[in-house]
Amino acid sequence: MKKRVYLDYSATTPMKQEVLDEMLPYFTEKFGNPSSIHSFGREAKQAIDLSREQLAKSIGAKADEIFFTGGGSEADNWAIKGIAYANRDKGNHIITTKIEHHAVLHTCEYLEKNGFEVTYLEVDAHGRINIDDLKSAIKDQTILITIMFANNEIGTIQPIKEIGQIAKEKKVIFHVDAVQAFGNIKINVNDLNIDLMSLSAHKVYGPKGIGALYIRKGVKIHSLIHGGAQERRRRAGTENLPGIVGFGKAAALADENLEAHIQHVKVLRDKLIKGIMEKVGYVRLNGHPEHRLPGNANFAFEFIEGESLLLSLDMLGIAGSSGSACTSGSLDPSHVLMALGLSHEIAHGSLRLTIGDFTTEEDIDYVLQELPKVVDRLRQMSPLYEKVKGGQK
Amino acid sequence: MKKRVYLDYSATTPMKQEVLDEMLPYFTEKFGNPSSIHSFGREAKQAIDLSREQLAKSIGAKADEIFFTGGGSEADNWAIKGIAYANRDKGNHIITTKIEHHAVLHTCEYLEKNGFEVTYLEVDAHGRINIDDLKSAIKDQTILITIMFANNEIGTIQPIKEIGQIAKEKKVIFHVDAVQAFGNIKINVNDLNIDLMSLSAHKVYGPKGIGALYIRKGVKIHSLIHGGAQERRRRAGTENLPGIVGFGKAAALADENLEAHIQHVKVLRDKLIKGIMEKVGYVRLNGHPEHRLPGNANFAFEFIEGESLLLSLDMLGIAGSSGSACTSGSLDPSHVLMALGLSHEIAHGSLRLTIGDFTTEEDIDYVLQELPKVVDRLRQMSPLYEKVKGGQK
Amino acid sequence: MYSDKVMDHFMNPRNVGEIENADGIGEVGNAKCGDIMKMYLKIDDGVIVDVKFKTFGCGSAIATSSIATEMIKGKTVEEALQLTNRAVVEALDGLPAQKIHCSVLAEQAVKSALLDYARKNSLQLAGLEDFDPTEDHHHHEEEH
Amino acid sequence: MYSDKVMDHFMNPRNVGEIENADGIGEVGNAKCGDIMKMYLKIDDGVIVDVKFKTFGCGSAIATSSIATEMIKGKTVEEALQLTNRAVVEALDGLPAQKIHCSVLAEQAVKSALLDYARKNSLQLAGLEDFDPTEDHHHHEEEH
Ligand SMILES: Cc1ncc(COP(=O)(O)O)c(C=O)c1O
Ligand SMILES: Cc1ncc(COP(=O)(O)O)c(C=O)c1O
Repeated sequence: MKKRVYLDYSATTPMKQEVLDEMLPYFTEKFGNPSSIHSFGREAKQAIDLSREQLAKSIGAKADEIFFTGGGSEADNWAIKGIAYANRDKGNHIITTKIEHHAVLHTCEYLEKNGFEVTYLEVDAHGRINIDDLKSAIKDQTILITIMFANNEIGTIQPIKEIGQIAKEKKVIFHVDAVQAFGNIKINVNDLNIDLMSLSAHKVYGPKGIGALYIRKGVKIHSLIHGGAQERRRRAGTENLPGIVGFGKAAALADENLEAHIQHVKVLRDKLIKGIMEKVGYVRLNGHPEHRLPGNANFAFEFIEGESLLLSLDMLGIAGSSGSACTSGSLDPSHVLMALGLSHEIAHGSLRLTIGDFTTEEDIDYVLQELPKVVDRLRQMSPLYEKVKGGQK
Repeated sequence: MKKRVYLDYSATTPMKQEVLDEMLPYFTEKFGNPSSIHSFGREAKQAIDLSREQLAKSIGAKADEIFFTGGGSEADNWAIKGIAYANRDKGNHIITTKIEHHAVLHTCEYLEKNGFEVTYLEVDAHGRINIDDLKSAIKDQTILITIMFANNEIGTIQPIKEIGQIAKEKKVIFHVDAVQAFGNIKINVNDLNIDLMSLSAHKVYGPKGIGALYIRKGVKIHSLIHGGAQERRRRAGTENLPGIVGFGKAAALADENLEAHIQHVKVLRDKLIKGIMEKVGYVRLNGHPEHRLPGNANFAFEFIEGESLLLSLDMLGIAGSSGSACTSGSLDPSHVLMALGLSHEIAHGSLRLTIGDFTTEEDIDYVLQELPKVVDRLRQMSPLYEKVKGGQK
Repeated sequence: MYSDKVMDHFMNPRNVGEIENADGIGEVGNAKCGDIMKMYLKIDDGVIVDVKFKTFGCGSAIATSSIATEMIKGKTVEEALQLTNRAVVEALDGLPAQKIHCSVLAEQAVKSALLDYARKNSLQLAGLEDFDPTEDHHHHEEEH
Repeated sequence: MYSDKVMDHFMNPRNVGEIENADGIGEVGNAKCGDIMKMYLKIDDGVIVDVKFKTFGCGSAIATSSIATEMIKGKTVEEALQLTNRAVVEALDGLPAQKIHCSVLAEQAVKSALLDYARKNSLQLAGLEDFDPTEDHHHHEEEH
């Protein structure tokens, strides 16, 4: 079989076998509806209760502060719209950043069309917000600060503790999109003063189509999905039982293995970055040198374009991404890279390689052997590179 | 092992092995993000395309009219809120019925709080709406008719074709909650003039946590979940790949086996109803005698209360439901039974037994042997029954 | 959902039935809410020598009725008046939040039967002065 | 996503390179949109005897450049002027909707090089009267 090296763990992860094993009985045998009072329902309910506890434990929350959703995007939409509409009487101003995931950005844009005002904070060249910008953006009408823990493209980690402190002082509700951070950084919602937090299972070796919203006890929020009394009346719909079981297991594993996971991916990631920097010219690392996700590498290769780079790597069995998975296919370079102040030309040439638990040293060696050749081949074809070679640049 | 007889197929179904087999590779091997352009992403994308076609075929729609959601409730919420807000300039009036699922009712109630007006049509003693009521409810500001295909509690099937005809003539958008009907009735969205239709996989031997909204081409709708460009930009969030694959397979199986399925459940259901009617006194069948789901039986046993009936059956390994699963635990009798005009007393004594593909004749025989004894035991304890025995009633 | 104790009292309820010529009969609840409890007392010399019940209602309604009869049988009228819904809940090793009202109903059924006994015998019982068996505790208790 | 033909032209592009002292050079696109195509023509007696290209861009930008050079090599200038983006798409067995603009760019690159040739040689070429190589076809084509 052809060699296949998956380096797109930030887009999604393979499920771990232990997670699948945990889920399997809930498809065909223990398939009850958790709302039913008979034994089939009760065993389903128990499984969900356990999973809720596993998830709560992994972020330092209480079980009844965890609400399962259909994924990270639903959690983001729910948090932002739910808080906005529940606090409409207090104000209509929301603060976020320019580099949020589209699930946050497009939700904010939707609210702007419906009477809300949104401040999009700038970020510096490494992708971090300026705390003073945040402070001065807060006004009387500010009801929500929503800032991602770590960016999906460039891996930059925000100063969440400081933001949480400010939000607390100013009595503004603080939502954190931790879809990428969860399982890669130790998170305690109380230490960090987080009021709401979005999570998604498929980024941490759990199943796709299941996420969660942490909602601090006492926080007033409207529902996004109305209907049955599931999730303590806050999120309707028959529970995704195997999905929830899988998420619980994945969260428990992520929590147990956190140190080892970070160590494993960081060593490989650093080797990858070092190797590329040494072997390829005209390349830079996007994102913050230190405050970044342990498995994230994001390169900007000058003179070439990201999609052709991806395709070429794909032909060699190497799976990476340019921009975020959601926006590929689009012609605009990623809003995240643009927010860093990169030129279009440079932004177009970006490649994200994200490392995970199943990545091996051989995988990295293979990339270090092939990627420079691919870059060179594309540069030889590029009219922009001509100029450099000819000394015009 | 204790005998276990599952007669709660309307609450949820066990997944079929064929469905699980189809899903399995997509958890740990073919786990790519369908938005990624590399080979992992492309194989995921292909699987989703196939599933979309399977689902479309099963309801006579085109593949690009199918949008996957996190379940039936999300589909209902999306359809109703999405149409309401997208057509706010045309009008603010919505027509539905008193016996809709809570995913529809609570969404309508939410809209009522936000400037919309909702007409809740009455139903007759069998649970069907009156077509003339519908006609006279339509006014200039009416933008949406949302009526369920078949009721989850009493199984009553609405005159969808006539409703669709009227909606078409009056140019009002027509949404159908077909969560219970799908897989039990042949549905063709074009023949029936349906503009939007909600589906849920776990009611047809597919996975929980995945549903779909059919949206007729050209129908204007707002998104419920904003974010990435998935589902042709209409429903954001990394696709629930195994869930979608499972739903496609389940839909294909449901379509192929429709005749045999109906035949199987109907024969057993009729035997159950006949047996109970013969063996137990003071009992009635809730719902329509003919226009009802093939696997649905819903009895009202006088003088006793539903939960104690359910619990007693559960001790014998028989799983049924009273009211809908979502509302059990609540003290009010189901809104559906009340809408039929049943007294509280009678409504409280209702038991829904729903039959599915794995139900056997022995299961029914077992119920026919045990249920009358249980009813009798509870009646012996009931102060209401006293009066009857004493000739006071 | 329910403790073993609840299930035991539900499946094997103690003291089900009626007492002919009972000294006190109480009936509380209504069909609208889905629970009706009827309690019969045989009282000799101020002591509850026999007690029976009939209940229309959910599992916990039956279980609370059953255990309440056990808790007052053999007790004096004064002792029986001390029965609280909390004691009933504890004796059953707990009840789900939305079922607490059943325990209230059981307490009321006992009091209601005692009130009937008091009236028939023109007694003033301490603790029943303010008791109104027709009051609906239901919808207060259910909030959680 | 891409046809085999596209992948073949992407992975094994024909006629990559530059031509020294080319008779016509065209460059279209810009880095903002992520595609730049540069095309070099060697023209002898009104016949395109050699053609080379360099492209900065996505897979389909490279593939359309490559196939366009194949399609005009050996053709007369007049024949080359007939090249349409549609013909390029067809020759590649199709392109995804959002990549159609690449084929437009390839057509423009050829025309742009021919215009350069015409200007250098003071020729009037039928079909180029209205051609403006700086016009941005991009954002019209991308709508789908
Ligand atoms: C008629 C009807 N509509 C909607 C739903 C909601 O579907 P889901 O539980 O998949 O969200 C159900 C079942 O729960 C139903 O029976
Ligand atoms: C930072 C961030 N937020 C939100 C999401 C959305 O999560 P999901 O795809 O599970 O809806 C993603 C991933 O796609 C993400 O990386």
